[in-house]
Amino acid sequence: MDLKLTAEDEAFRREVRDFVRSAVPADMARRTRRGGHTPKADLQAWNRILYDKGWVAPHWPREYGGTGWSALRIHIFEEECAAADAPFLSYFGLRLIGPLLYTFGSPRQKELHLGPILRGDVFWCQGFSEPGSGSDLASVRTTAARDGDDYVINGQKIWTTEAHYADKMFCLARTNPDVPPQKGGLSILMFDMNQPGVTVRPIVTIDEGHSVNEVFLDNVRVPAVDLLGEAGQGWTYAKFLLGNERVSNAQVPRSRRDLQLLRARAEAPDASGARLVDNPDIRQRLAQLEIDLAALEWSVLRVLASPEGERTQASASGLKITGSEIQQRISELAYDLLGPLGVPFYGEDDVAGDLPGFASPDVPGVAARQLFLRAASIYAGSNEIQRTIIAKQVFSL
Amino acid sequence: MDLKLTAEDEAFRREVRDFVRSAVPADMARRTRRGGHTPKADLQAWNRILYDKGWVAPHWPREYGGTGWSALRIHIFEEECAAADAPFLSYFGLRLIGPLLYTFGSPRQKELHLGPILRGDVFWCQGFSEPGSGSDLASVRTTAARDGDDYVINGQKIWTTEAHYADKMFCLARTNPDVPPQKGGLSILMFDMNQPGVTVRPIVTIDEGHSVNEVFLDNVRVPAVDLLGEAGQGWTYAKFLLGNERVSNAQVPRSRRDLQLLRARAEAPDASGARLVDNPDIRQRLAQLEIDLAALEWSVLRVLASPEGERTQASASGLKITGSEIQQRISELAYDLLGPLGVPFYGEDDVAGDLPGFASPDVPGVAARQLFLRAASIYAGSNEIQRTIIAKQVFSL
Amino acid sequence: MDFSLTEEQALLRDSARRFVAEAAPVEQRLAAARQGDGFSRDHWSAFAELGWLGAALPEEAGGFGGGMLEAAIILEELGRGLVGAPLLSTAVVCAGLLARCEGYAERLATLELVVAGESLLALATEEPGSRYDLAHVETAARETAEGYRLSGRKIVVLDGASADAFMVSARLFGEARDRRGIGVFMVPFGTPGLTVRPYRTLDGRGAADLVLADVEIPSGAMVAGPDEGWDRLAEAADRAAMGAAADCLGAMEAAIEMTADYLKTRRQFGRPIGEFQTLAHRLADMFVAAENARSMLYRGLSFLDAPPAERARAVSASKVAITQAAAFVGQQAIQLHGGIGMSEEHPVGHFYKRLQVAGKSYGDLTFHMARYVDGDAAREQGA
Amino acid sequence: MDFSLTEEQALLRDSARRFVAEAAPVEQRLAAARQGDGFSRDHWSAFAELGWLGAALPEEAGGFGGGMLEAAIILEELGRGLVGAPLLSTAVVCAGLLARCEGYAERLATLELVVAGESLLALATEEPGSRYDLAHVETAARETAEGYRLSGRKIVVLDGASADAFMVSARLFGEARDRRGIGVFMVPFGTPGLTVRPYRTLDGRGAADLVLADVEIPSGAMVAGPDEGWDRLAEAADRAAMGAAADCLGAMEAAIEMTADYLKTRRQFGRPIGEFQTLAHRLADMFVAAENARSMLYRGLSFLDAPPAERARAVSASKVAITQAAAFVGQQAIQLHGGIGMSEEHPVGHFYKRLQVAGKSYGDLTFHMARYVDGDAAREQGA
Repeated sequence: MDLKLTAEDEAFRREVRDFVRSAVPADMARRTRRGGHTPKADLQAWNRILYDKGWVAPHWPREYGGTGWSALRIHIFEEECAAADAPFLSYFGLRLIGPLLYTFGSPRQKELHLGPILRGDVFWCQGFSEPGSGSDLASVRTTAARDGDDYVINGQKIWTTEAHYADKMFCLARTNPDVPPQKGGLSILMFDMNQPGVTVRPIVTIDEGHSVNEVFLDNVRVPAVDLLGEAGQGWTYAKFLLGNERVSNAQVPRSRRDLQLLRARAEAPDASGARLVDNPDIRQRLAQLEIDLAALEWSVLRVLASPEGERTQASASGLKITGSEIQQRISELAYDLLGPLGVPFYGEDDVAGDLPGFASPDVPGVAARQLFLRAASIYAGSNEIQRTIIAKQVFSL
Repeated sequence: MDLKLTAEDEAFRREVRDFVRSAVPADMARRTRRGGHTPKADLQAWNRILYDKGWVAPHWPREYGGTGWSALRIHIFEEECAAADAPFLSYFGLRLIGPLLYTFGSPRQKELHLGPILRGDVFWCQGFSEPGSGSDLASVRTTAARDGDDYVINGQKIWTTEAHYADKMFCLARTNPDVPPQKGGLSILMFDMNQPGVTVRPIVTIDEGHSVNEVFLDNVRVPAVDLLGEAGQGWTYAKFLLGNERVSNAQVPRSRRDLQLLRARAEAPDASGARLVDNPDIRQRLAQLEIDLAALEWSVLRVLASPEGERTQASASGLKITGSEIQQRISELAYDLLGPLGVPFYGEDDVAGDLPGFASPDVPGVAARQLFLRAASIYAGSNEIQRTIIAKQVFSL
Repeated sequence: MDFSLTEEQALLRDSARRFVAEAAPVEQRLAAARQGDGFSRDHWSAFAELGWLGAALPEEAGGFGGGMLEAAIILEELGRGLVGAPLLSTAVVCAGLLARCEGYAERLATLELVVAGESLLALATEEPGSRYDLAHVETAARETAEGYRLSGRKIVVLDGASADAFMVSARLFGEARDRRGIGVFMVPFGTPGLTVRPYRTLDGRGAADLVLADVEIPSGAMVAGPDEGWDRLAEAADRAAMGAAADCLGAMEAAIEMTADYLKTRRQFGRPIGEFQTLAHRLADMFVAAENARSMLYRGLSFLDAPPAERARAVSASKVAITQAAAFVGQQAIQLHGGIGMSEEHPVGHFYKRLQVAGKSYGDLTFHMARYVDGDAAREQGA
Repeated sequence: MDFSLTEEQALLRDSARRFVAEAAPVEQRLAAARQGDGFSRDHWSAFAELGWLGAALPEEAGGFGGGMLEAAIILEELGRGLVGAPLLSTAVVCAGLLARCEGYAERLATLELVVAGESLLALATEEPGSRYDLAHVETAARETAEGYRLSGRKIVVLDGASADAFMVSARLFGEARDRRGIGVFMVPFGTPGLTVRPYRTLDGRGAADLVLADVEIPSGAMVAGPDEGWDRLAEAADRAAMGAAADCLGAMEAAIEMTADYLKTRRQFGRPIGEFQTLAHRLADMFVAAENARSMLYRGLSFLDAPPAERARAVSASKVAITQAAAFVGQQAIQLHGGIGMSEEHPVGHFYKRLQVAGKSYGDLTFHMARYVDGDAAREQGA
């Protein structure tokens, strides 16, 4: 056991910090700090900056464009990016389909897709959830019927993040309706969003923002070569993704940055010199959050430090539960700190001109973010589902 | 709606207060304040004092010895008794079998049993729980087989409070093994503890106190006339009791007194003038408990003010959940306030002489009480069972 | 003590519930809320006809002899149906304040207009940085030959987007947090120097900020003078807090019912999700939280006529308990709905936003917890 | 960073786990705990033979070159098996303190006895009213011709019931809460003027109060002088806190395993109660709490050599997190056992009591939360 950062790790942190701080444009940082859904232009620009530096996908194997950093260094890198208010890169290419492709994809599929993902030229969305399926992937009803060299997809997807500006979708569909989903009935197909039969309808969420969509698939024709990996392996691939997703769903770097900003806000004196942090309740809630986040961070480090093969779904589930709850608690405290300024609705464009309540520019986004984060305990398998996974995996209950 | 106490109610409160404060002997009050399990002698003595005053069973109908007070006045009375550190009267005669007898008992049974209960001459215990039955009364296995004019009881009871000094037991047993418990297979039988075949084995609980027991029933012979009310009605009677029990399990008067004492302790300066209540965390926890207890108190008043017929099992279950949690939280805060003095074990007899840690005489009992109160969310139907009842009754889930 | 409604109260509740249910389905009301005033003028006329706008006023002030209990009964139903009308601001808070200011010459005339539904009033006490402290008044009122000149800023004036007049707290003398020296002034919309900047609230109602730049008002516009201003405002704010609490109760219960229905109809893993014990128990906890919140609503209401320190402590206890229950119930209502609960098109999120805004109206959790604890400290010192 | 055990550490853990499992079933250990010292002298000899008593000491101090990681590995196993031996007090806290006091002439000789299992030491710092504040020392040390004269009272000396000598903090100069002026003195059991009042702890171990009435000790008995006393004690207490945390982790995990087994075997309503989703999810929450607590154990250990202010903040964060997790896990372990969990004969309650006592050893939740928050305040002010 060695529980310390090495001097080399510390030097690495400084190197990353120096680069990232100078590389994030100031206006981009300001937008990120405000919260809300990141504009596509920012995602692309920051993706490109990291790509040019060679740091866009540190967690990928080196042969596919990764950096070869240890899990710890990747964590340090992500923490420094968050601390510099860099945007959080689009998830679906770099985190989901990318790893799926280099792990299970055909040589042609890797050749075709990995480069554009790394460069940020092609954005992806994930077609998993369906109306009525929710946390239960076994109930997917979208079908992909073989027709000559093609599959023809019919169905409906929901909660599809970034579908409104994604170039491609990877889509879970039943390629064999006679076989249960868990037993070979599901596959993943990849196709262009910009083609006949694909219709995207925005879903406005309770924060009045637009990041998720319904996607209607009406006789969407997909060449069979665009079926990811092997036919009938959809269930396995989906589980692979969900495991990945839950670790990064712990969202430690982002929560750490949010909490830093929150503390700064609480410590800033107002016109009369009063500071929110002088309220003992607020002070205590901040302290408790810092402590709980430190625990989560070390839990993430422990999972990341363990050999991939030994990482259990249960520990990923634990990180997802704790991580989502902490994100929610931070955002709730931020909202509480607003006091009466939590009453006005601040639209995405409200930063120009005087804000309602004569608020400071960091107020918009706070109310919306705590509303949007109600989803954190629902998506990627609700926290209730995660508990079921833990009970089953760890205790055979 | 009228949400105020009337002037008459206020006058009543003063009358009760004046009597109770002068009637509780100082040493008895001191023992009650210390927590722990009340000695039988105190239970008897206080029972007798209230009996002589005519106030021993205010909740009974006037014809059976009750006072005719409104539910609100009964609540005021109980609050004043608790505030004066009067012992909490033995539960099983006055609260359980008494009401069961005057509601369902035969004239002979009422004649025989109600008087001795009121006078405190006869103490009762409740033979419901069995090893393996827990919160599930349908799984009672004790049998009462008819044999001529008698029933012969065989089985084992557990968690039987006060069995070691009770004179009589009312016992749930299967009188018809061919019929499911819910459908007429259960009855309640009453018998002397002091007879052949009844063996009481103490169970020491985690507080190292003795208040509950195992009771072994080995061919215990009970005349059929001592079967309570009608044969086969055991299930109905048990439900009747459990409903009663849950309302009084809210334990508001006692929690109010405990919280008062706790606040007094937190506000008392130590040798160097420091007060625990100056710690903002402690101050806040006290405040939150007071607020939550106020809510519980008014919830109890609302249930008590509603006509008996309209009281739902669900509202009783809600009171039980909230009441037990508040009792536990008060006792936990009390234990937390001990600081390092929570480490020593203080036996029941430790008040004489110097206490470990040079503690003040109010320290013994604190650690034991928080341990014993872990049972509050288990007994009388665990809080999980109560939630099931609410989900079923209120929402048909 | 009696928790059952009188016959009149039961009628009032039934008519309110019926009206709200019939007025429009929740979805339609939500769409309406996004436009214009954030509420329906037709509803308002109906409220006047139904007598709701005078329901909480004594007869001598032109009302129908009810009080905060009657107001709470109506407000609860409005919360249940997510109705955005400014009844609390106009007919309870401002009218109630006016009714107690007997020195104000226009008192009965103003109240008559309110009861008739012809005038909307809004209370303007919040300032940048005041955080619900009614004594934190930097808006200045200077005596002039003809009356007063007001200068300052007010923020988050609830229902201020549609108000015909504002009841504004302004300081005649003293320092920023002195309780003495604060007057309450009636400032009609359109008074020169008054800028009203309307906006909508998180839950789709209309609020406003005010800028008062040398606003000249006649001497008769002083509703309460500097010796009683704070007392009247404090009373009004405590009534308002209990009104907001009643609104919460209705919204909470509606969210619980809606969630229960969802648990019965929505199926996953081959069965209604209500059969999953964790979800059923969560719903039970929501029920218990709402029941205890209702108890605190009644308790708070029962203290509204108590001496000020007792009243403040009890109202704060209620607001704390109800805001905490509302957060739990609202969050879990969304959680149990899963994804669909996150959609702006589904009503459940709107209940949550309603609860959040009510929680931040007339003192938030932090304010009321601190006021409760300070009340404690005062009590200890025998104050 | 590397969280996997080295080969030596893995061997140590395995041998500790095996020893504890074989030493006696939990029930028997509990019975033993109620008598005499609260632990087995045979175990203690075995510990010495196994090298555990020097496991956390550097080689130059007569140990086997390990540190707090090695200590934590053993302590975790003792917690898992509810073993009551005074290893933390003697071999970790006192020995570790001694190892750092190079000015103390008897240092190596004393450590040799400790490592051999021939001397039990206990740290006596707590006083009536000090509430874990190591600077709150009213016990006085006056210089005499031959050495020092100590007078005062110490309370809740953990494992003090069986100690051969006490390491006592006493004030040479300064006011009750000054950090400077505190010395640490070695006072053997039996020294005239020293009264040891033994008693047992809530979890069945032996503690003691001390009365020091003009206890005369030679000048060589000063282990640490007034300029370094507080620093040495603070280091020792932080190591001790992390040791108690390791004990907690073992006890928590054992309680969770025991509960899981119970949920699988106990049947109610016709099925194993583990099939009730509420209970299964509760167990999952206990698992998550313990996992996060383990992370905080490692995090706290990693800061033990950091500068004092950082170390204190990190140790307090760990102690807070672990104590909170322990309360939740312990309470729910009893709850999920139902009635049987309330019986003194069942081990689960003993795990809870073990967790409670560990939670109150070397700073409780209130103390550590306040220290963490104060560290905050210091940080803000750039201190």
